[in-house]
Amino acid sequence: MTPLLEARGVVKHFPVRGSLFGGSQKVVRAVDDVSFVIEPGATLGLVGESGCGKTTTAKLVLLLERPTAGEIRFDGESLATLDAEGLRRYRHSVQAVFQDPYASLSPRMRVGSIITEPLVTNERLSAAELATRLRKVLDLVGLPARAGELFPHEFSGGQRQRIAIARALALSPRLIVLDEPVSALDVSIRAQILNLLKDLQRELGLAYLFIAHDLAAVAHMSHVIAVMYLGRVVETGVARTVAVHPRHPYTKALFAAALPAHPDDSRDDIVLVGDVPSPLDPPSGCRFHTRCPQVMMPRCSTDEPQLACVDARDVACHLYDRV
Amino acid sequence: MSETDAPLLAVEGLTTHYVSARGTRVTRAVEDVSFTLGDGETLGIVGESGSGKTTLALSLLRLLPPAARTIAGAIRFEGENLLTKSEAELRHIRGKRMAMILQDPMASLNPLFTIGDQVGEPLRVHEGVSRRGAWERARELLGAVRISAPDARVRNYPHELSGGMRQRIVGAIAISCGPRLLIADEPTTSLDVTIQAQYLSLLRELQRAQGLALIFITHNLGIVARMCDKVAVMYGGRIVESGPVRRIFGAPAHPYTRALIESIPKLGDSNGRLTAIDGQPPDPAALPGGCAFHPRCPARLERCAVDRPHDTAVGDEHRTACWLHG
Amino acid sequence: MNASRAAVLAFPGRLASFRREGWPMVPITILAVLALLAIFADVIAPHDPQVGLLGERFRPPAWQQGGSTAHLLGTDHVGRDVLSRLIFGARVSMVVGFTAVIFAGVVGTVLGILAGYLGGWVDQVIMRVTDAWLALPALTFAIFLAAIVGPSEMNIVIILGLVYWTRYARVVRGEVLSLKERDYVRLAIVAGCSKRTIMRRHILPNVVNSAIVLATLMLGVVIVTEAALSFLGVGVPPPKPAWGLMLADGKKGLMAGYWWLTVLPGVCIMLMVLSANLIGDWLRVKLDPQLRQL
Amino acid sequence: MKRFVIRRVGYALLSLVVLSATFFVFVRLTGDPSVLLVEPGASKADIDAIRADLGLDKPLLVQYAVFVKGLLRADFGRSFYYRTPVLELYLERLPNSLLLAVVAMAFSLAIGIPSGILAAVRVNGWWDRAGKIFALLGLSMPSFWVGLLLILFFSVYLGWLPSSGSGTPWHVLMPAFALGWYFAAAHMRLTRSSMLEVLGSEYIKLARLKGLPEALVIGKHAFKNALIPVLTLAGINLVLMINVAVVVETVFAWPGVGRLLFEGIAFRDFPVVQTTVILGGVMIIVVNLAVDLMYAVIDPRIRYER
Repeated sequence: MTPLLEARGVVKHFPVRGSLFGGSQKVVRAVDDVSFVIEPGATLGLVGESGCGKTTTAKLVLLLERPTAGEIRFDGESLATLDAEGLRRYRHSVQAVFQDPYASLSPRMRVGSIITEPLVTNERLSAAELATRLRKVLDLVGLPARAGELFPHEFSGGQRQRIAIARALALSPRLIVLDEPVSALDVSIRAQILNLLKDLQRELGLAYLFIAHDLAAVAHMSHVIAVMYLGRVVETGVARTVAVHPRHPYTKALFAAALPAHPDDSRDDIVLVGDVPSPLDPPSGCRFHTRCPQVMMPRCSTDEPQLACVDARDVACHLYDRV
Repeated sequence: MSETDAPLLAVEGLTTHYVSARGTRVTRAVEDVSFTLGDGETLGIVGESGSGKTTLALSLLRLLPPAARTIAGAIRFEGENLLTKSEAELRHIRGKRMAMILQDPMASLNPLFTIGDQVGEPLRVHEGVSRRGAWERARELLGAVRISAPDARVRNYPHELSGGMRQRIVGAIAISCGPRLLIADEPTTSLDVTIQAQYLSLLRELQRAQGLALIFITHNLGIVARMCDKVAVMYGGRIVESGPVRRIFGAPAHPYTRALIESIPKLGDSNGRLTAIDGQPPDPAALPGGCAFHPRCPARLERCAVDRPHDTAVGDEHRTACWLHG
Repeated sequence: MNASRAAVLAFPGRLASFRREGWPMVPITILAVLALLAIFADVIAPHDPQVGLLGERFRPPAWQQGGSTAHLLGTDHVGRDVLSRLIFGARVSMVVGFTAVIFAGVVGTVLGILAGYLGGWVDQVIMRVTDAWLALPALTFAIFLAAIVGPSEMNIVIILGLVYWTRYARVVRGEVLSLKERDYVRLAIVAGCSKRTIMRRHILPNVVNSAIVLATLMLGVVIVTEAALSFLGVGVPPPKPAWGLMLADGKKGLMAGYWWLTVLPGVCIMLMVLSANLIGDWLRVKLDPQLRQL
Repeated sequence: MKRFVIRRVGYALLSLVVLSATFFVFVRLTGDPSVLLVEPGASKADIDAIRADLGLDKPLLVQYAVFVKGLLRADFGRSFYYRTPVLELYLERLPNSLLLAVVAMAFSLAIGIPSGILAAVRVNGWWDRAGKIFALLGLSMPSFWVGLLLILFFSVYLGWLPSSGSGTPWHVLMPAFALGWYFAAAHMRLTRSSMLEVLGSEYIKLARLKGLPEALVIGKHAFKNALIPVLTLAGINLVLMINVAVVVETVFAWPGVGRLLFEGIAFRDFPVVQTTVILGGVMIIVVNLAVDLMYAVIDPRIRYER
């Protein structure tokens, strides 16, 4: 079976422009040689701290940015070579929900026209058909039909996130990119939205690219997890495997840092030192070696480790090199 | 009153309201809040946005915005009621005996003054330490919060330091005069996971070293689980449940607390459904009658919509305001 | 239907709608009266504003000694009725002010949106011109243009438009740059909207408020500039009754103490500009809380 | 820091180029620029001579090159009226303008900064409301009208101050006040808003949490931060004052560059008009640049962020 979406060796560098009178060109290596696969109806979870490249990855998948190198394929077709018709089809199949429910709804449009905008842009539908489709997606996300006549500011954060999800569903897409969809919401609302997303996936056969910094939420939502650090995937595998027995020192630290759900949950207290280095100037060799609590080998600071299979998941760390 | 018997901080029936500019709308941000805190203890105050937890913190320090007013209650700190103090007397308490760390530690440093100046400032104001002496102490304090090369750092401006260092410096300012109580208001919400872990362990270290009592204000139950001895859960401006952390997590009495604990995804048990709380957090300016949680409560009784439940003891130091236990 | 669906039935009230704040009635009334005077000047004005009787020169207002009810607010140095000239002057200020503000506003807003949204060389070209023009003091730039094209009401409008569009362009572009990064614009791209659609549907409606607020504030600036140009003799050509021109004429009687020729046109300018500013301030708070600090 | 300087200088140079091109284009747009550039009432031969001199038959770019070359050599032509090089005339008047601007600035800061701080500290109180009215009046009363009212009151009715001319310190008072009036309102507004912004910042909250006396919070922590934008604006406004004083100088017959500009208009002396406006623009671009660079020195943040 061809995967729904496949990224191969994707690289995205942003030149730091010194504008007109620039000076030297520097490059932010936002995403550096990243590969992953999303199967139909499944969820890939991307975890990492700010600056690790997870949001850039989302933008690349959404074609908001073009990769510097590498290739993304959808249904076996490369995105780089899509013609106008192919691009239309792609936009039809891939939608997104972003973090801030206050920023993702145009404040001067009614909820109805916000939700149907993708339909109006992509399909020729009569007003009656539009109304039917609107009612259908509002129902799917648990909002009453009259919500369509209101403006976004009349809704609370959780309700707005439902509106954003309804909009993403309007075109009946096959993949939805979820970029931190619950981190801006109140704690008591998060579970509602996560449950809603799971239900929708089961009923509509949607695939998700789920991006978050909250490990527990990612592990809960995903079939496969990829952990990113400074533009690279350091560990990836089946969610349960990675979440219960992390192998890469960074993943371990991330899990140790994740807050316990109960005061008796004992965890190794691995506290990383220092800040995340700037992606403008990532460390040589393994990018994590400057903060790694287990750094031991000289080659950590010289050779970049490659992903290799360890314990049923892929890890990029010299600790697991088989000599 | 002997100092050894009285708790370090005893808040009784604290009530703070916001009144709109024309006096037409009253927001009951904090309503009849009581709790005590002993020396060296850590109390977590948990609540969602609009639950009144930040207003509570500002009420404790009496640094409310102009529209807010504390209209009832008592705040006994080291045996003295802060609500009867003059502004000048309060100044001698703030920063000296009671310190606070703000939501955004990164923005808390004045960009135009050196680190040494800002760290030493409370000492100069409260203890009359000389400029040189304050500088010297600032250097020691930077060492205490594990900043390398403090001799060079005191001369730096805030923007020359990394985010992690700036947070530590804010910590150093807070402990500069050796306070007995430190209030931290969501000090880690803007931070990355690993940086948050660093900061939490720093705070715990400082607490142990200085014997500080700590009030941790947060929306994150995980922080409470990691950091606190006691917890108070706020909803709609009131404390709905309070008690020792282990008891609350082990046997929550209030349906809101229970739902909150169950709604968090747990590492390792994926694929189950989460227990969601229906509805939205209430608008603090228009709280539902009776128990504020009743429209969302899965276990509500008829009287919940009419009568407000009383604060009831359900165990050793464990109290809740819910008709299920009344 | 399961629990996660049926969750949201209670809507909180209009969260973002704030109390209906009192409309600023005083400035609105003043502007409305001035507008009515401008529209019906021919009917209302008691005398021809451009023709004077030399025998009636420097008549003081009616309530002063030597004044007469024929000339309620007195006459000027060539015996023209001051009240009539003030009334017709309102027409000049209104017409020049509004057209120039709208002209500048439309040009500036459009260019600002294009510069901000399209970026690249379009942005560079527009913004370099904007910056350089903003460097020139508006008044001297206007004088320079007026010296080239010569005075006329039409030219004044064009000149003021040319001078002031840059203010809109700067503000609008800044706003577009931040709007562009908003998630709803990104989502519009993901939905497949074209650049034109995005600029029209997602950008324009969100900058219109700022543009309107800026326009009310610019109205005052434009009216003062017009008065200054007329005062210097490069604005509205005499004998048309512009307030600035009346002040320039009034200066001739100043040392003799003919105060009404100086005070009255100035009061008219002040009232109009003050009203525009008050309405602008009110709108700013009402429409666009982010601009409050402007 | 170095890159920042290079970039700022680059932008300033670019602005100068755009500015000169703007002048050039507008003059050509009128059709036959020789009409503007030749003295009123000149003979046909004179016009032809100017045409040949400017090369009006040559391509526009060549004409522009001639124009820029003139500017670069500081050759702004001769005044038709005074028959002397315009630059000399300009430099002769500049000290007077500067004097007027400095006194006006002193007025505006002395009024604007204290009232702005007071308004911010007592926000929404009586002082704030009074300040708001004052600021609106400042923006709504054209400076030349204020000047005329001052003359009416202090010269005509009271007879205390001379109504026009220059020479004694008394002469400068009224024009400076009339000019400073508008700017006082602007300075007050900015002081108030930047003070309010600073007072709402986290570091002011922390200063209060430290238990500092209010005087120290305002005087040390808030004042310095709030004053930077005000002083920046004042620096730019000083130069602006030289250039917008034209109406005030006309009212008071003050012999500054504004008066020169007015004479240029009145006598249809185009070289004078063009020169004063161009030099005004150049001055402002240079001061903007200087302020930006100084900003980088005063405020340690900027040096690193760029």
